[in-house]
Parts: sequence; C-alpha cells; structure tokens
Amino acid sequence: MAAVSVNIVIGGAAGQGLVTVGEFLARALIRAGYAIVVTQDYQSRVRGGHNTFAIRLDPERVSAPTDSIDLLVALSAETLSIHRSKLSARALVLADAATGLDGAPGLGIPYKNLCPKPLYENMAALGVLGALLCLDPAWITGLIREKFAHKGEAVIAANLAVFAAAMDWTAAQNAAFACPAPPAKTGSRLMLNGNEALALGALAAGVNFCSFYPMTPGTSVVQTIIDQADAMGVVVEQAEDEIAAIIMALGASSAGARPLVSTAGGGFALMVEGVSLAGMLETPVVVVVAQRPGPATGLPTRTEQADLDLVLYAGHGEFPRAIFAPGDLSQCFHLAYRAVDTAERFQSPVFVLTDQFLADSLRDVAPFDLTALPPVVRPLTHVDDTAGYERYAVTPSGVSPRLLPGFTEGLVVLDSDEHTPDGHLTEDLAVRVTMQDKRLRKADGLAQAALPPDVYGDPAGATLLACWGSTLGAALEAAEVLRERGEAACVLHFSQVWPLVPDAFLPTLAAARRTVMVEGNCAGQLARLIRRETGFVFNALVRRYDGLPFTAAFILDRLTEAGQ
Amino acid sequence: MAAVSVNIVIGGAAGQGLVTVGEFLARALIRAGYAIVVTQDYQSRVRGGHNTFAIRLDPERVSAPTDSIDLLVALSAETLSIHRSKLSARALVLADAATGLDGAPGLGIPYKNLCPKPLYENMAALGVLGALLCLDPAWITGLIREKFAHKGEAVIAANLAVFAAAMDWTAAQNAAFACPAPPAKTGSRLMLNGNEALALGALAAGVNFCSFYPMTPGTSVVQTIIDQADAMGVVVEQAEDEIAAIIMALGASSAGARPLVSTAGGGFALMVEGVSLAGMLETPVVVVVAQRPGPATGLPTRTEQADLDLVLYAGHGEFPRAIFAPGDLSQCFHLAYRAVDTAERFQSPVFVLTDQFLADSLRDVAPFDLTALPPVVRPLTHVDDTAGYERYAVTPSGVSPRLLPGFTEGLVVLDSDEHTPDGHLTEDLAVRVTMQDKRLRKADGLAQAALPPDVYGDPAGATLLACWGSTLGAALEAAEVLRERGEAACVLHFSQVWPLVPDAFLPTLAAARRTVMVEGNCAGQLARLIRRETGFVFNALVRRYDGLPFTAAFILDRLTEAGQ
Amino acid sequence: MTTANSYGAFETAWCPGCGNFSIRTAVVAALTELGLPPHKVVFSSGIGQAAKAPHYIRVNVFNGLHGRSLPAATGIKLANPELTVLAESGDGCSYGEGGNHFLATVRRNIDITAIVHDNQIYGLTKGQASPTTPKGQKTKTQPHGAPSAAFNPLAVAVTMDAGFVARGFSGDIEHLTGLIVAAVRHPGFSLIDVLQPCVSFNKVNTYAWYKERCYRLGEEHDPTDRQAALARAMEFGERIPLGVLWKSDRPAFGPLPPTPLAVQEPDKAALADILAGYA
Amino acid sequence: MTTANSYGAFETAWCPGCGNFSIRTAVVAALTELGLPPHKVVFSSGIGQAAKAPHYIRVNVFNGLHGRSLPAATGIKLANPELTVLAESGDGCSYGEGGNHFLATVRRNIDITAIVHDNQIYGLTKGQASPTTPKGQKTKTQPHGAPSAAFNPLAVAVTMDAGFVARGFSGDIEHLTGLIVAAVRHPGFSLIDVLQPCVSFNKVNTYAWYKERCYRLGEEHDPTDRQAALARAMEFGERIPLGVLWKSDRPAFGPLPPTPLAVQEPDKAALADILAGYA
Ligand SMILES: Cc1ncc(C[n+]2csc(CCOP(=O)(O)OP(=O)(O)O)c2C)c(N)n1
Ligand SMILES: Cc1ncc(C[n+]2csc(CCOP(=O)(O)OP(=O)(O)O)c2C)c(N)n1
Ligand code: SF4
Ligand code: SF4
Ligand SMILES: [Mg+2]
Ligand SMILES: [Mg+2]
Repeated sequence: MAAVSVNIVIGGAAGQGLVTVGEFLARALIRAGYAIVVTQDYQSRVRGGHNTFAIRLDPERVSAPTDSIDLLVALSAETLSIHRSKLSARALVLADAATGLDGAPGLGIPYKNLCPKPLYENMAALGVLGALLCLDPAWITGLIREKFAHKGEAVIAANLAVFAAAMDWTAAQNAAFACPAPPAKTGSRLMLNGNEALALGALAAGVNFCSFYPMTPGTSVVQTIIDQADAMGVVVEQAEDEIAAIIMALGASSAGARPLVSTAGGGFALMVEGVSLAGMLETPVVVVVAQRPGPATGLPTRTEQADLDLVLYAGHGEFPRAIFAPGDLSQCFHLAYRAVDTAERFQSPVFVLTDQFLADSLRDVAPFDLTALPPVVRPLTHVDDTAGYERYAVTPSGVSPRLLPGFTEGLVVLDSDEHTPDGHLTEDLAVRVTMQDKRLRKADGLAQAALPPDVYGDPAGATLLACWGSTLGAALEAAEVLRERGEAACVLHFSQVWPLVPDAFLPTLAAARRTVMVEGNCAGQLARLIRRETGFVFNALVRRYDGLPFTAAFILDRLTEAGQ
Repeated sequence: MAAVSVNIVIGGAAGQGLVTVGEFLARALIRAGYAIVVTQDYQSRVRGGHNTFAIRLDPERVSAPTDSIDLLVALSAETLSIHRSKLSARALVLADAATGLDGAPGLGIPYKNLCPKPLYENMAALGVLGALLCLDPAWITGLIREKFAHKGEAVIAANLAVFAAAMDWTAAQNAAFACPAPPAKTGSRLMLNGNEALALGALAAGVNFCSFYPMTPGTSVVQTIIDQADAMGVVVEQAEDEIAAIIMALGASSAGARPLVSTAGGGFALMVEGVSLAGMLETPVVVVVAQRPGPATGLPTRTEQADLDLVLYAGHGEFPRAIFAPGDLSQCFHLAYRAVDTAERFQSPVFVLTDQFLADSLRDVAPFDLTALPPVVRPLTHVDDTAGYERYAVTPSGVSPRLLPGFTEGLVVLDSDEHTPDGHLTEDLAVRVTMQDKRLRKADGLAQAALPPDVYGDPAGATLLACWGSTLGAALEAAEVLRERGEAACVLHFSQVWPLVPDAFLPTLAAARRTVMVEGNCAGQLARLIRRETGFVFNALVRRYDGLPFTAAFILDRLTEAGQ
Repeated sequence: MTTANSYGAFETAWCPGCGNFSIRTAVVAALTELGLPPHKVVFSSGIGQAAKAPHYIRVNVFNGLHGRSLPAATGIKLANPELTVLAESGDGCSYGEGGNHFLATVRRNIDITAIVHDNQIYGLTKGQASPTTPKGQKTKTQPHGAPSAAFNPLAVAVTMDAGFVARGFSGDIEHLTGLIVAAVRHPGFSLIDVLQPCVSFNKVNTYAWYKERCYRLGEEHDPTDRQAALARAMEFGERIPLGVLWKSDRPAFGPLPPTPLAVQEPDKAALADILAGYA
Repeated sequence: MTTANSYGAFETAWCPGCGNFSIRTAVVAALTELGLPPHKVVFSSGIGQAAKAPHYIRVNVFNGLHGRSLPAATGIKLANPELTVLAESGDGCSYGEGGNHFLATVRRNIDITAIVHDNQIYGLTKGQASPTTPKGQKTKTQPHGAPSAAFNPLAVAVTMDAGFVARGFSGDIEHLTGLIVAAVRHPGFSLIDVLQPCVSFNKVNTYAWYKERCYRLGEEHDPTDRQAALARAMEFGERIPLGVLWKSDRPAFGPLPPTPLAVQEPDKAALADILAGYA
C-alpha cells in the first residue's frame, strides 16, 4: 500500500479551519470508497501555533500514518518551512498565491480571486484537493449540502460556487499530480475517530452513567457520550475533580448503573485510590485512560504509550483487573463493549488504554453489527432468599451474586475495610485471608476470559513485530514493507495487555527468527512485563517518545540502525 | 536464640494500659542489657476490642517476633481464650485473681490487694513481670522515678510501693519460671520503634519541612518530627489532604527546604500525580509509605508488604526514582538519611517503604554516630553566572545545577509541561526527547549509587531466604534455625528495592542450592520484579497477607508444607 | 411496618460515653418516624469513627474512602432516585479530606442528606486537629495550637444557599431526630452538622461544654431569612444555636433519571440511528 | 531599579483578544509599582490558559499541576518567607480541582496573593462549565445548561473571614493594578478574582457583558464591614462591583521560620540530646 497511498497534510494555525477542511475531505473520501487514516497533530493552545491534519488515503487499505507528504496544504507560511523536508518526490504544495511557494513544486492558489470572503477559503482548498485527487465532485457537493442545510440555500449555493470555481481553476493548471487509483471499498462505511468508537462501543454495552472531569485526550469519549446522552438515556455529570468522578461512578455502579470514566494519565493518577476501592468493593467500573506524554503535564496534546505500568499497578493492595488496548476502530468499539461486560462479570475495575493518536485518528470502518453483540452480564435485581443474602458470599470463582440495593429486601453492604461475607467490617484475620483469596480468585476467571494477542502473518522464521494498542497499524505496514523486501515478517498485537496468558503467545514468539517489541515509551513496559510473566526476552526494542505516533518508516529505520 | 529468648505478651482492650506496661518493661529490659523486639497488634478503634503488646527478649540478640508465648499478661478475660493455644511448655499466665486462670498454669494476681486504686494495676503487673524475669528492680524503679518526676514525690512513692509489693508477692509464689540468662549487652542502647528511627534519620539529614495528612501507620513518623520540631527548627503543617501534603512539600523543596512526607498506601494513592510532578520538576522529595493491608481501607492497623508495585510505578509518564526498604532500626535511621541525600543528589522523588509491624516495633539499638554521617547534598544558593542560568541545563549525568529562587538574580523556572532547559514550556518535540533523555539518565547515577542487597551467611549450597524490608528479622531467625538443624542457610535482604543492580546479587542467588523469596504480599512482588530485571526465578515463594508479621516458624512451616 | 427494631442491634467499636451512640439512636428514630423500610435506604460513609455508623444500622451501606461519602452518595442517587440516600461521616472526612466535594454537593443541591458527626477532632487517628478545631486549641500534633481558623460549615453552606442547613447536638436526641426527619424530607441537599463529644481526644469541647452552650432555636428564627441564618451560623461561642438555620427553595438537582438505571437496557434502535449518523 | 522592562517580553499561547493579556499588563505594572526585583518574586500556577501567565513574566516560576497552585505557593512561602509569593491560575483550577485548597488557604491566611483569572469557563480544555459558570448556561458538555449553582468565591471568602478579598476586571487595567499592589502588601491571604472575557469559549460573559455591568466600588464601601462586603460579593447580575470588598485584621499564618529553610543546617547537638532521650 505504501506505493499507492496518498498522504495529504493540511497545516496552519489553530483556529484557521484546517480541521474543517480535513474532516470534509476525509468524509468525502470515505464515502467515495477510500480507506483513510487521519493523524491530528496540535498544540496545547486554542488559537495560533502550528497544527496539522494529515489524511492518508488508499484505494484498498491503509493502517497507519506516514511521514512523507504528497499534498501539502499550507494555510500559513510556517507550514511550508516546517514540512518542506518531508515532501515526497511527487509532492505538490498548495499555498496561497499571495504567500507564494518559495520555490517548492505546487500551486499558488488565488484564494483572493476564488473566494468572495476569507470565510470561503476552506471550500476553495477542498475544490483544489478534490480536483487533484480526481474525486467525483458529487461526494463533496453532497456533503456541502448536508452540512450547510440548516444555513439555507443561499449559503449552500455560495459554498458550492467557490468549490466549483476552485475545481475548475485547478483543472486548468494541469498540475503534474497522478490521481490515486479508484477506490475499492463498496458499501457504507462509517467515519469515526478512536474515542468516538470507544464511546459507541460502551453505549452499545449499556453504559448509562458517565462522571468525568475534562482532560485531553480523554474528554472526547465523554463528549461523544454527551452528544448521544438524551437518545441513549445516559446520566452524565461533570464532577468537581477526578476523585469525585471515579467515586461517583462507583456509587452509581453500586446502585446498578453501568458507569464509564474517561481521563488521561494525570487525571487517572488522582483516581488511584478509587481504583483500589473498586477492587475492595468488588464494584464494576470501566476507566478509559487516554495516554499522552508525561511526566506531569508533559505534552498534553501529543501521544505516548507510557501509562501501562501505572494502570497495571494503580491502587494500594492487591486485586485483579483487566486492561484492554485497542489497535484500530473496530477494536475500540468491541473492546469498550467487552470492557463493560468484563467489569460486570468479574465485578472489578477494567481499563481501556488508548492514546492521543488513536483518540483523534479519524478512519473508515465497516458498520458494527449490533445484533451480533453478545449479551452483557447484569447484576441481580432479585434473589430467591434475601434473608441469607451476603454481598461477598465466598464462591469458587471468587465472584459473588451481586444484588442491588432497593430492589429486594436483601441489604447490600459494601465496605472498604476488610469485611465478612455480609459486608461488615471485621478484624478477624482468618476472614481476611479468606476474603483476599476470594477476591484474587477472580484473576483465574479473568485469565480464562483474556483475549490472546492477534497474529498477523506467519511467524515461522519471520521478523516478529510485537506491539500493543495504537501501534498496530504502523507495525502492520512495517511488516508489509519487510515482506515486500523479501523478508518474512509478522505482527503480534496485544489488544489485551493484562492478564497475560503465556501459552497464548509464547509459541508464536518461539517460532519467529527475531522478535522486536515496538512501544511508544522509553522503558519497553510491555516487553519487560512479558519477561516478568514468561522469562521471554525480545531481541530488540523499538521505542518512540517524542509525542508522535509510530510510522512504518520509523520502525524500519530503527531496525536498520540497530543493525537488526 | 530461639531457645533462650522469652516472649512476653500483654493482652487486653484498647485503653486498658497494656502499652504503658509494655513500654515500661521494654525500656527497663533494654537498660538492663537485653535485646528486644516488640510487636504491637491492635485494632482500628480507640477503646475496647483486643490488642496485644508482645516483647520478645533475649540476653544476646533477637531479630523477630515469635508466636509461642512464655509469659501471658491477661488484662482481660478474652486475652487468655484468644492466646491459650500459643502458650509454650513453660508458659505462665498472669491474670487477675478475680478473673481466674481457667485451669491454665500461672499466677492469679491479687490486683485488688496489691493496688490501692485500679490506676496502679500497671505497676503491679510490672512488679510481677520484673520478679519473674529476675530483673534488678532498680531498672524499673529508676524508670518510675523518671516518668512520674513531674507528678511529685507522693505519686512516685505510691507507684514504687505497689511495684515493690507486687515483686514481693511474686517472689513468695515460687512460680516455676526459669529466669532468662543475664543480659550480654553493655553500653547505652536506645529504645526506638521503626518510625521513630526513620524520623530521627531524616532529621539528622536535615529534613526541615514536613507536610502531612494523618494516616496510620505513617503518622508516627510525623509525630516524632513534631515532638522535636522546635528543637530542630522544622516547619510542620497538617495539610487539608494528601494531595496538598505532597504539593506543599514540593513547593517548599523548590524554595530550598528538605521535605519529608509520610503516609500509608491509601494516602499515597492520592499523591500519585504529585509524584509524577516531582519527576518532571526534578524537585527532591522523600516520601515514607508505611504499608498496611489493602485494598482500600483494608486492615488499617495491621501489616503487609503489598505496595511495592504501587510505589515503583506511581506517577504517569516515566522518570527515575529510588526505593529503600529498611529491615531494622539501624537501617531505618540510616536509610532515611540516605533517602534525603539521594533525593537531593538526583533531584528526584525517593521513597522509604516500611510497614505497620516495623513502624510500631520497639527495639534496642546502639546509639547512632552522628559525626560519622556523610554530608548531604545541598542545592546552590549561588552560581557564578546567573545570566545564563538554566534550571534544566542538559548535562551528561542528567542532573542540572539546582539554584534556589531568591538567593541570586538567576531566575528559577519549574514547569510541569515539557520544557526547554530554562524551564519554559515548549512544544518542540526534539527538545522533548532531549529533556526526557536527560531526566532518564539520572537512572544510571541512581543505579550506581544503589545499595546492593545484604548477604547474611554463606550462600554456597545453601537455602537462601530472600526478603526485603521488615521481613529481615524473621528470615534471619529462620536461617539460624535451619543451620541449627544442620542445613546450610543464608539470607539475602534487599534494603533498597529499586533500582536493582543484577550483578550485585545474581552470583549470590546462583551459588545457593535453593532460593526462596519471603514477602508479605500475595503476588510475590519483588520476586517477579527480579524476574523481570534478571530472568531469575525463585524456587519457592513464601507469602503472608493475614495482617501479621512474619515469624521464623511461619516461614519454616511454609517451607515444610511446600515440601521444600 | 418499620419499627426501630427493623434497624437492628449491633456491637460497636466506639468508646463508652461517645456521642456517636446518641446520634445512632436519633438516626434510627428518624428512619422509623419516616417509615422507611431499611432496604429502601442507602447510607454512604467515609472513614473515621463516625463513618462506621452505617455498619451499626440495618440498611444498605456504601462505606467507601475517607473524605468521599458525598460523591458516592451522589452517584447512588443519580443511578436510582427511588432510594433515600444519606451520607454519614465525621468532620474531618466531610470538611477536611472531602472539602471539595462539600462545596460541589452544596452547589448541586442533589436530594441527599449529610449527617456530619462534628467532634471537632480526628478521632480514629487519635486526636489531630480537624477543620472545625478552634484556632489555638492544642492537640498532640498541634502542640502550639491549631494554626488555622476553624471552618464554619454552616456559614459557608448558608452563604452558598444550600438546600437545608441545620445544627444538632448528640446530647439532644429528640431534637436531632426531628432535624433528620426534616432533612430527609427536604428535596435537595440537606446538611446537619451534629456536635458530638469525643471523650477520648477532645478534652475541650466536652459534653458539658456543649451542654452549657447549646440552645434550641425558637419559633422566632426564620430559616428563610438569609441574614438571620448567617448570624445564627456564626454564633459559636458562649451560645450555640441548634435547629434548622436555613432552608432554601432552590430546586433540587435534576432532572434525575425517570427509572433506576439498573433496569434500563440500551436502546439498540437509537444506537443504530446514531451510528448511521457517522456515515 | 525595577521597571516594567525588568519583567521581560514573551510570545504567548493566548488567543488574540483574550482578557489574559490585560491581566498580564496589570500584574507587571503592579510588580513594578511594588518595586519588587524579579528574582525575589515567585509565581505558582496550575494548568489552564491562565496558568500559563507566569511563563510570560520574568520571575521565578513553579508551574505545577492543575488545581494545585495554592498548596505549592504555601510550601514556597513556608520554606522562604523572604519571597513574595503569588498564585495565578484560572477559575477551574482555583475553585474546581483546587476547591479544597481554596478553603484551607483561606483558613490558614498565609501571606500569599492569589490572582484568579475568572473567565467562567474551562478555556484550555475548550469550553466546559467551570465552577463560576452560571446555572443554566449552555456549553458543549452541558447542552442543557450547567446544572449546579455557580460558586461565589468572594462570598465564601468573606464569610470565612479571608484576609483580603477583591474583584478586578481585565478591562480595567489601572484599577486591577491597584488591587494587586494592595493585595501583595496585605499581610495574609489575598484573593483577587479577576473577570476575564474568553473570546473563544464564553460567548455570554463577553467583554461587553462585563463592561456594561462592572463598576468601581467607591469610598462609601467600608471593606471592614462584613455585612456590606457580603452584600457586594453577592452582587453579580445587572451590576458587578469591582474593588476591595473585604479586609480582615486576622493575623497572618505564623510564625514563619526566621530564616529561609535552605540555609538552615541540622543542629547536631540538639539531635544528640534528642537521641539521648530515647535511652
Ligand atoms: C486517604 C486517607 N487519608 C487518611 C486516612 C486516615 N484517617 C482515617 S479516619 C481519619 C480522620 C477521622 O476524623 P473524622 O472524619 O473527624 O472522624 P472521627 O474519627 O472523628 O469520627 C483519617 C485521617 C484514611 N483512611 N484515608
Ligand atoms: C488533574 C488534571 N485534570 C484535568 C486537567 C485538564 N485541564 C487542563 S486546564 C483545565 C481547565 C482549565 O480551566 P481554568 O482553570 O478555568 O483555566 P482557563 O483555561 O479557563 O484559563 C483542565 C480541566 C489537567 N491538566 N489535570
Ligand atoms: S475516639 Fe472519640 S469519636 Fe471516636 S469513638 Fe472514641 S469518643 Fe467517640
Ligand atoms: S481560550 Fe479563552 S481564556 Fe484561553 S486564551 Fe483563548 S480567549 Fe483566552
Ligand atoms: Mg471527627
Ligand atoms: Mg477558566
């Protein structure tokens, strides 16, 4: 795919409308049948600075961003100077004619002539791009009609006119840019970013409570839920802080709500005591942790994968948990769904680790089949004998029948102290051991239910690129490039990073010729976790922690550097 | 030592004065020259319930508690029924004559006759114990004079009279209890518990700021500092919560104070974001985490060693740290001292992991040689060229010259965002990598400075008992018992659990015949950390998580059970 | 029928003579008077001596973390508005560790009742200053006296137009019972700060100290007069008023969900529509 | 000599037209008027658009975590009382995430000055309701309007007898400068809540909206009259008073250490005595 994909980068200051152009084009491309991956790179400010919106499109499939730029839409003069070095051999720069191209190949767009008002520059840029990509204009004009429907016919007409003029103008330039091949996808596709997919998966699983404190890049999960809250009957409350957010969620959960909490590393750090409470109360809660580079405030709007250890050990004392790490949109949806079920099934805190890259990465995905989703475990609103009801009844699985307060005469007593099976605090140290063993037994069930890592390609004698979460796409493309170069290559992707079941992946690792862990952190957190759990040591580690997502080229460069 | 030591257990309800009797006796024994280890077992309540204060004494040395009881002082009727099964063959029960002995061997003490008021029962109990232990009465009468000096001669005389009467009465009983051998220690010894030793070590290192929120068993470190704050010029402030406690400490540290923060797991959970801030600001702070069983509130007044993982990964993002885990009083003092120096030297958060057992365990220790303590690193209050001063100057060690605000014209800018060397926030991703690398380079220095684990005994062909923190004493005794049984045995004790330097201990592990990790948690947290860092897998794991400290017998029983 | 017996009898971990016992008596009497079946009531609490109270009543209990009784109670009420939700905890828990939640809960005005056992000290941790310990009062950890001005929860709540603001005293069980009944009936957030002697650690604000000072507010006090309410809230010295200081007609937080969230299944048709919108 | 130039010139990450610029101007003018050399001043801040402000002034900076500007400032002042310490942050930071510290800092009355950029919105995170967003005001995350009553920081501070309580407006730089000068000079905790239009996310409380309503308090206002202060603090609608609402003669937190802790070496002789006491 590397050869036929087109990478379009739109750059400019925050507030200049680059996201508008990008989202229009992305949606039009998807409707036309292209596969896309969007990468949004922006700064922690509201206006100004320099941001980019990159769309990589491919007629068949595309899984990751790339560094090399084929079409650079420069909304500000800075854009060209920042990105010039990344222009591909066939690249065109599309800049305002007034600013000029500074010698770069491309088109100086006469925005002034094409647009009656600066407001319409977005439409002009779309027209130029549409023409260069040989996109059927209907895809964009249809979108224009939809998006401006509420503004009336005059506005629609004005926008259409600018768009058409820009297309015409571009056609007349005879620019030397080869159209991408016609798209291969058929049937309706959705355009979602990772956080939207997560939110929708959670809603599908019945999440109906969301307490939160805003924090990038975790907020957009919540925003998606808010946007659908009325339709889906979700109670949403902005809490006074992250501590309140998770405690409210646990309160709600204890009363039968299915809660979701979403935050980033710093906000999650404040929830650590609450996570331990969830473990002790055995009360389900799903926490989405959208990673960004730390420590502390770090780079609030960039990406990283460095909070695995934090999430794995968050909470004082010992208790079981599960951690999912989706790698693409479909996994975002389905693992959010599964996270809710897992939390309910094991009455435990369950985590979804995502990151800024995936959170903001718009992509195409086939519509989800809602009817095929398995049922989600639910607490009891009835038991036969409420008299003897004990919330923490000791069972072989460690999971106790979970009754809800108010639905029967059975009393539900939850206690953060060590407690007897009926939930009341105890200082009996034999009971302590019984209860701790009971809670920890749930780890067995969690392990049985754990998803094995996915193997993409044949590991036998191959270079195996292991990864987790959002790194999937870049690893897949890197493996493809290696194969194109004649080297056997495969990918081992962990979409669930805890619990790890060694038998599920050790044979795969053993079959490979060399094994490389690719992680967006410094320490190689999953690599060393695997060593701890299995003794297996990877041959090499490819790390990235500059705030940007992995690309195939980045991985391959590091492999070459390491002389691997 | 197991054979000649005497284990005295004083049991009763909270508020009944068992701690008073215990502390009097413990101090008298130490002054007399005995070695002691105290274990305090109490409930999370202020009055009532059932608590014990156990003193194990030995003429030569004693390192850990034991289960078997030689003298049981039963202040309440419950005491006897709870502890009856643990009486040794030679045990005597010392109960109120009015309550009776219920058939147990022992003495019914006529408190009513011996004491003019119930207030004096403590003195009577001391008299009985003093006589049975053949303790020179001067050790106790001296203490009585000291402790009641401020109450006047009449009170002293009344207490002395009860004490003498009880000694006389006991002598007349001719009880069949063999006196322990005369003590071997000479020279003055101090009586401290673990938390007092920690606090004093910190004060010796120049700790002069302590912000805290009370939490058992972390509070007594703070209380010790408060008691000496005026003499030592320490600023102490009770914060509104643990978040404020650590942030105040960081604020103070940034202005040149040497701060200490002390808490337990739940309070520490709230400090996790602050820990990450310390990593990013590169501002020294020492945090004492006194462990107790979790999750959540758990057993607030009991012991456990289950917060190693939490402390190791606390904080989002990646940054270096050091974790000390003292095993005895001397280590408490010296490692608290070293923690302060390490924090200042590497401008990083540094942790001291202790637990309720060690926190409350009064013991004898040789006076610390204050003159022999190495100097502690201090920040700069002067630099030659303030003009070019950059708080985060990039250096080979990763440690930047640390100037303080206000002392020179150089400005000190600390930032929780990623920042340029001058401390101002940046979105330059190349700078990000430079700064993250700089911070992480401090890990090399921390590793070079790390204390290797201590080896007690010869590992060659031996059973090696590995442990960390407060488990040292029980492991030492267990090894001694094994040697007495003719089995080669040694102990490998980690008084620093991070960073781990494999070369410092792998040869020792390799030399042993079998290796056993002994840890006060379920998961075997240090064992799996060692596997992660070195690949080494222990032959067996002995765990305890019922809230009580390890004893030699507990360890040996588990070894036998495991058929090892 | 709900009687005092419905709420059970328990052994407690409190000190003999502690004011907590009387507060428990008043709580049970109030629940009985309200005719609430135990299983329709949830008590949320934090950590401390006071926070153990719900363990000593036959009700549904969420005994969570120190300082966090209010957000837990809020979550419970939001998930199931049919439940009667009370938060019961100490002064340290409610105004110290939980100070931010106190402010937020007053602002929300959600229909829950907070009963704060105010012994002006941290009891369970053995006697440190609490937010309500008077400035200058000495404790083991504040040997030179508490350095900060005491927090006045009632004055702040009145200023913030809290739903229902009252002060009770563990030494006046009958009066306290009435306050709890009225607080639970009030639609919105109700705060009852209950003065409670701690016989073990507060040797200043003793039963006698309170007894001497506390008086019941009479008919002449108008709890809808903000200035009068504030004046009474500030009265904490020679005389301490007991009673409902302030009642607001602010609407309670809402809308709450029409049915308990537990019985609400996701609407797959609605979701399908939503997904279609992403095409 | 300290001049406005001493405080440097910086490029900011703020939106053109934001009220933050004027607040920066006032802060620099105040520091200049106070004659404070930059290196004797420390600004502590949290996270948010407002919290970036100290990066745009040549002073010592502790830019910590969201919500935590006050405890950091407190620690700095306790460690070195010779420093002039200011905390500068947003309304969300200071009254939302940091609400508990706000209460505690008022109670402590430590000699620091808090400048709160109050744009009644979470700016940096793009427009959620902040604690000061009026009830019912719609945002992207509160499509049905903010559900809670707005927090009134001034009224609460006055009720709690805070040291110095003032309101400024970014549109009145000269007046704001005077407030900052007076606040820094006041020995004790000083709060200045500064109304600040956020041109990007708060389309209700705009410059014009504030401008129309804000008026300077005149001589007739007596800032030592609590009732008057409270009345002015509650005035937030058609008219909004600017100025010093309340000044207390409460002593500032103390005693502070006589010398900066940085230059204090441990007294080994005293420690030897202490150790001897454990024999
Ligand atoms: C996060 C956290 N910090 C500290 C503690 C320790 N702690 C338990 S109870 C308590 C204070 C209790 O005081 P209060 O709330 O007034 O209740 P009281 O015991 O006086 O009834 C503290 C500090 C804790 N359990 N959790
Ligand atoms: C612990 C934590 N939670 C959330 C955030 C995300 N966050 C950054 S700024 C901000 C709100 C800023 O609002 P305000 O304090 O009013 O400042 P403004 O941007 O409006 O000036 C939030 C929620 C964070 N950085 N840290
Ligand atoms: S410590 Fe005080 S508050 Fe706690 S039970 Fe005892 S008397 Fe009551
Ligand atoms: S988002 Fe609002 S507060 Fe922030 S800089 Fe822009 S206008 Fe100012
Ligand atoms: Mg209390
Ligand atoms: Mg704001």
